[in-house]
Amino acid sequence: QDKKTIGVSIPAADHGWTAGVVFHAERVAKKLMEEHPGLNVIVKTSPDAASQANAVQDLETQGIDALVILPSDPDPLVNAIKEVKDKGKFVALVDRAPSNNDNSVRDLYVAGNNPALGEVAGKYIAEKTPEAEVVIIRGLPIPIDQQRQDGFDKGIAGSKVKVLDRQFGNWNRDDAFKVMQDYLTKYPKIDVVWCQDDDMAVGVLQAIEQAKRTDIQYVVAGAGSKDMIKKVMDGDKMIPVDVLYPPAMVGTAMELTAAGLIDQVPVSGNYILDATLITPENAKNFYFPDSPF
Amino acid sequence: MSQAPSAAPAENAAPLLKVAGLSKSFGPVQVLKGIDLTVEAGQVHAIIGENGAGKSTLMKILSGHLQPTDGEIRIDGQPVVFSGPVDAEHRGIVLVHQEILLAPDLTVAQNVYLGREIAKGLVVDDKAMNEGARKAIRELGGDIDPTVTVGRLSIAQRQLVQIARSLLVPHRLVIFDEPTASLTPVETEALLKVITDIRAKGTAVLYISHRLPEVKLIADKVTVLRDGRLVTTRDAKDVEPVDMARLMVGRDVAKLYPDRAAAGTREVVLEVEDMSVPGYAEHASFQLRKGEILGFAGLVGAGRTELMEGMVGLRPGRGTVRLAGKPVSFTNVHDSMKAGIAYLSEDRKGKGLLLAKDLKVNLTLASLGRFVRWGQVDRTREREALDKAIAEFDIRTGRKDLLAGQLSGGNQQKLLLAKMMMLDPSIIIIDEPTRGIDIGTKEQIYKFIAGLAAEGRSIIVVSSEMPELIGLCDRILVMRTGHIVGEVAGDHMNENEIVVLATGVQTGEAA
Amino acid sequence: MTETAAATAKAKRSWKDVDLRAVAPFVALALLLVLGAFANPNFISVDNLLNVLTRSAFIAIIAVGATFVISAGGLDLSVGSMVAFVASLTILFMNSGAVSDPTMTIVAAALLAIAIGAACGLANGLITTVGRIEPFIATLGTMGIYRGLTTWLSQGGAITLRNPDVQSLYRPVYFGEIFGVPFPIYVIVITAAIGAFVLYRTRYGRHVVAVGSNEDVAHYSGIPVSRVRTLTYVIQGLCVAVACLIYIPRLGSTSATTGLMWELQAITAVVVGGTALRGGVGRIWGTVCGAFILEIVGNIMLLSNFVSEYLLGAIQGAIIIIAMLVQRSLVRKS
Amino acid sequence: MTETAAATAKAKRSWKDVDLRAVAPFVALALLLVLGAFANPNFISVDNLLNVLTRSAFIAIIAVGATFVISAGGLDLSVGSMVAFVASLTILFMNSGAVSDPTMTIVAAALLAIAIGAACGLANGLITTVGRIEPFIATLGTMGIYRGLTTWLSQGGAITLRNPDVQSLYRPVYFGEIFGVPFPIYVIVITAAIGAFVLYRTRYGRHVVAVGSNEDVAHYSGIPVSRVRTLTYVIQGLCVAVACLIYIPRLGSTSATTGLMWELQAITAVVVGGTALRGGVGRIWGTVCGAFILEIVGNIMLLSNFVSEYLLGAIQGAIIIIAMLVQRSLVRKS
Ligand SMILES: Nc1ncnc2c1ncn2[C@@H]1O[C@H](COP(=O)(O)OP(=O)(O)OP(=O)(O)O)[C@@H](O)[C@H]1O
Ligand SMILES: Nc1ncnc2c1ncn2[C@@H]1O[C@H](COP(=O)(O)OP(=O)(O)OP(=O)(O)O)[C@@H](O)[C@H]1O
Ligand SMILES: [Mg+2]
Ligand SMILES: [Mg+2]
Repeated sequence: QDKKTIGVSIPAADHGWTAGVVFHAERVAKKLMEEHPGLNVIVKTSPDAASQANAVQDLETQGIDALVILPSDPDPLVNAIKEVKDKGKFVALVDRAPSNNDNSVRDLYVAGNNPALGEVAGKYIAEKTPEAEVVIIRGLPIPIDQQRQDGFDKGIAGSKVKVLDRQFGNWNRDDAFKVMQDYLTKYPKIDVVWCQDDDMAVGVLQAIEQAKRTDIQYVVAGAGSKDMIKKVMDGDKMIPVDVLYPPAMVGTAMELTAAGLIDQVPVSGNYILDATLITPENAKNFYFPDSPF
Repeated sequence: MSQAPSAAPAENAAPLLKVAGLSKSFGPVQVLKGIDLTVEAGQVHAIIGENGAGKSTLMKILSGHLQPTDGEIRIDGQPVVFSGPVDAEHRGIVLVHQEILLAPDLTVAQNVYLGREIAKGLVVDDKAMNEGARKAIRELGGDIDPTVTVGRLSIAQRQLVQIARSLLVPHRLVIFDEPTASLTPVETEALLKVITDIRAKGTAVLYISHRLPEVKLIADKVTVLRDGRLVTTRDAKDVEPVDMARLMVGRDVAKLYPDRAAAGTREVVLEVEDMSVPGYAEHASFQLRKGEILGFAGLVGAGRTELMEGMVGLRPGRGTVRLAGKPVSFTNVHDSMKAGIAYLSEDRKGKGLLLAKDLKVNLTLASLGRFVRWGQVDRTREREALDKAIAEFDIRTGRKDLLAGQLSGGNQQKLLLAKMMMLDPSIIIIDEPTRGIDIGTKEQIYKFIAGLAAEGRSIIVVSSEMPELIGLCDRILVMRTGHIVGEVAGDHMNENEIVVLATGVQTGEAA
Repeated sequence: MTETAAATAKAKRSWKDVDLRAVAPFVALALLLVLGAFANPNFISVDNLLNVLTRSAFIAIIAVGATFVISAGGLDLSVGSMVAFVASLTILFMNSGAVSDPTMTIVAAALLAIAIGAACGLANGLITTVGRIEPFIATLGTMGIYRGLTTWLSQGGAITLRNPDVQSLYRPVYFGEIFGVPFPIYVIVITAAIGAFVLYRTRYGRHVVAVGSNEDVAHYSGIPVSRVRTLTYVIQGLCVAVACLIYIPRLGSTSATTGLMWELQAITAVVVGGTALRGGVGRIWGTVCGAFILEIVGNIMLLSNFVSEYLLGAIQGAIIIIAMLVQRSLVRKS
Repeated sequence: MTETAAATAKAKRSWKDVDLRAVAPFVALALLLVLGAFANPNFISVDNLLNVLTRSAFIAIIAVGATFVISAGGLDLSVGSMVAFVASLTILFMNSGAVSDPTMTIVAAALLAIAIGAACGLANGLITTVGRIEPFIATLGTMGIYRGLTTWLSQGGAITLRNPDVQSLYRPVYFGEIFGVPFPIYVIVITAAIGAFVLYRTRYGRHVVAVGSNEDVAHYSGIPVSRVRTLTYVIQGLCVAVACLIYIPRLGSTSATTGLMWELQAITAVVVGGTALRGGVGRIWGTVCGAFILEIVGNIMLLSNFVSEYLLGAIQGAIIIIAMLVQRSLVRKS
């Protein structure tokens, strides 16, 4: 059995979710190398699209047989990925899809479902509080954020849920705290907050607590961090549910790629993971206390 | 003024300061060679010499700013090694620098007390310091608000602040490095009186100046340096200024000012009417004729510099300027340069030359357009121009790739003159042409100026040295607090008439 | 005497000038308050203003330190990362349970934060003074180092204060009030007051300004230039530590993005407050005012409804430029 | 004559000094190459080195412009945002189909990019010179503005080049090779050569250095200081436009995060290359070398496998400081 190398390129851990990605990528890399002595897995993180393009190039320089990539921003990375693909390497794309997501770009697509993350949250709110007035805290102005927004709008379409405002919280706790404080000043009555990400939820909850406002019924976040899942498990009123967007999906992609590379199992096509709604009933299935996220 | 707490040991045979075999090299270059010098308490000891003779270097060593390469310094007979200027100050030796060393953002009082603030516990006592600074400056004949930031003062006022600062420490030996170079007669006189006072209290004074009559007036002993060597030390009463000049330069400097044919009544090339520079000069009107040298005299702050700067477009001003009868208006210097007017700033280090750039770059900076060929600066022609300027203006420099800041003051002034002459101006305004320049170089610069006038160019000389104006100019205009208050010419060109006009005080003893 | 009159007049002119320059940021602040009141009536509610003042505490306190560094002619780009680093270590210490009593834990943690802040500042200071590296580059380097270490400490995730006793005991440091005024506002005022005292009234403060105004002069005046400069960075580090101590109880956690870009905000606050970046002048109260201005601009934009959320950054940038232009024209007119 | 001798010796010493200062970055580069070869044998492969040089193109080209700005005593923090803004507008233009022929589309887009870059630079220049706002703050403001406008243009998403004809025609501008050398490397060399010619050989270049060296002297020498300074920002804008023109074919798309922090990298490249931030000296080739150094540091760390990825930033920061220390000690020893 000859030596094989899998290169894994993921965004740097700059907030909770990406930290989870890094955690799971490393966990699976170690596991795969233990299981397959002939396999080498190199994990590289990059802070932005341009440096991730560099990292992909550098991985190629090291001589990889397959690339697993979770692009920080998919469209700018298409060309870099194509370079690898054109040299006949196996490419697995994770989570974020470029505008033309077809076989010319990748062999395997493992995705969390960004539009679904928004849609599930929207549907839950529309069902539970059909006439709610909602404020939204968005992430950073990049495409995946836009997809979630669109999904959310689809989820509440047709209901009487009213969106009061949407502003950027940069997937950052401090910024979310500020934005929430100002929402509370601006709107005398808010029913529900959708803040799209568990990190930002931390800031949102603090701002609500400080203002001692009781009109806010609950907060819907997303991703599935251990802290938020714990709150759901414990039946916290403010966090009744969470929408799963598992950072572990990168591990799934790595395992599939390894299977294809070593066991010659044919793997290709799309694997879309569900944006599962985590409720107190199913929460314990998603709780990893030793993950950093 | 305070005296050193440890008074000199009474009737001790050892002199206050004795220097033996002092040498100083910068790298391989020896600047001072075996200097022996004795300074007695209660004496004013003048050090004279050409630009670059090593005077400032010697003083910096004596005040702990530089370490000697060789030789010994004894105070009261004890050999000492200064660890720094502060150490020297603790021993009662203070230096008034030749260059002005003040923090521009701090107030006058803050500068005067910098590094030795008066404090009550943790808190600095600004009131006491303001009072102290005001008093110290007053004793020097100046009147400066101690709460003004130094950045707003004129060079002369800054010099006063700097002297006041130095005299505030307890001192046994005060070193003045060209303190009067930028002072006007009134302040000079006040300073000389202060020096006489501290001498009377038993303080020793080392005094450097290029103004030889002043040296004659105040010094007890005179030491002459030439090329880093001590030429001679004599009693001041035995040497006249002419002798000093000869000893310094190594030749006779009999006639400082060149002979000139009177400009007479040639055509007016420049006419200024009702020129005002807000805050500095009001309603100034004058005329300049072809081939004429016109002097501007006045006290510190009379506004001469600002009037000239306003006229050439360096600062906002109002008024009519006519060149050869045609009205012009300059909103920036570039325009006035194009029209043939060159202005040489009094602040040659701050506004005249790029000290960190080489001679060539400085020489061609104002007239680069002439050196451009095919879009690029023609370096060969630049080099030729430099060779020519060095020859023509007698710029003493060994290598042509020196930095401008490495030239001695006199040679910097010549380079500045050469730089502005590259513009081939018909009207040249020179502000303080010989500030801090030795007598030999002065003679040369006067000759250049007279030569320029003889070529038919018209020249305005702004100067605080009245003998210079009198010796050089055809006419002198006198300014006081922003106004031109009179003109002296012909037989009336003497110091007394100028001082009367400049101060507005009728009695002669004002100056 | 005419000369005296001239001198007096000059002095007067320059005083007026100084005053206007110092007053300009406060005028800008007042204008913004008026603007805000028009944008949204809730803006001038006491609650909102207290919120805004409270959350400007971090930048204001850090910027007080930055005023020292900048007055002395330096610059510190590492403060944002330093916040993340100091806060992370402090939380890790509190989580470690090294001290069992909650009160003592907090006291020990505070001392630790202050020691780490001072040490980080000292490192910055020594690299620029002893290493003679331009502050911009030196602190850009340490910015990378402090943030990298934080990322490593947190393994990319969050570092969260776990002990609930400590948490509830510590919480009032950000959320508590005295006489209806939130505690952080007192911290701003006290920090600025101490800063102003040190900068304006002590010998050291005088030396800081002298070093920033002209290093050579300071040196010749017997001022230990390197030591004075290094100490400004230590003061900056102490201010960062104080900011951390009120930051931690707010969200009880840090991550690799904590304090991102705060250095730029702190520097902007200093400059908007009237301190020149070239050194030699420092205006502590102006700096605090500058920090308020920055925070209020953000607040107004969130409260008003006419700005697209995509354009917030653009308008914030434009407002800073306009504020500076207004200041300049105010000063020039005088 | 003794004075002559003294002068000669001094001049010699200072010449040596200048040489070493100019050589230092290249020495650092050589050391890094050796280090890299030890870290990973693939490092010194031609392919890898060409890759690294090619992708350093953006920072290198932008930093050539920054050398002008910094030599004249200015600073431009807006270049990263400007890249995002110019590239976004250029892609939008190409997508608009205003010109139907693909070749002409690219030519028109290139002209447009250059015009926009120059306009952005002009805006920066005018705000700092006419508005007399410190460059740090002025360009911090425009940084917010350009990035905000980009966010707004992209409505929070990405702006992607859609036309496949244009795309395939344009692609070689980044990925193409001439004589085995990637095209962007030629662009670096040409830009730097033009920059060096303008800075060292022309009257304007002389004026830039004079303005940065001493503004007053420049003013008194009849040099239009504001115009010279404004033009340096325009040159910076042009360099940004050139960088954009090779950036677009690489990633084919922009978003609100394009070019984030590039300003700091460009300034670091300039300083590592031996240009002082206080102005008065500019070293174009040193700057290009500085950009290579930055990129190679990143490359070595990616290729070597012994550094935790959490510590990358920390080590990068440390290397910059060490590189500067080495430079300083080299220069001091001479
Ligand atoms: N730091 C230095 N390095 C090298 N040479 C120096 C240095 N300082 C002074 N020199 C040289 O030493 C010589 C003596 O300089 P110094 O300043 O002592 O002259 P000076 O007699 O005070 O002249 P002036 O009358 O112009 O003030 C000059 O040739 C000068 O160029
Ligand atoms: N930057 C400045 N800001 C404010 N006032 C200034 C400034 N520079 C000079 N002044 C003041 O302007 C007045 C005139 O300046 P200055 O002393 O240069 O005139 P002058 O007649 O040329 O005298 P000098 O003999 O010193 O050349 C003085 O009172 C001076 O203090
Ligand atoms: Mg001298
Ligand atoms: Mg004058």
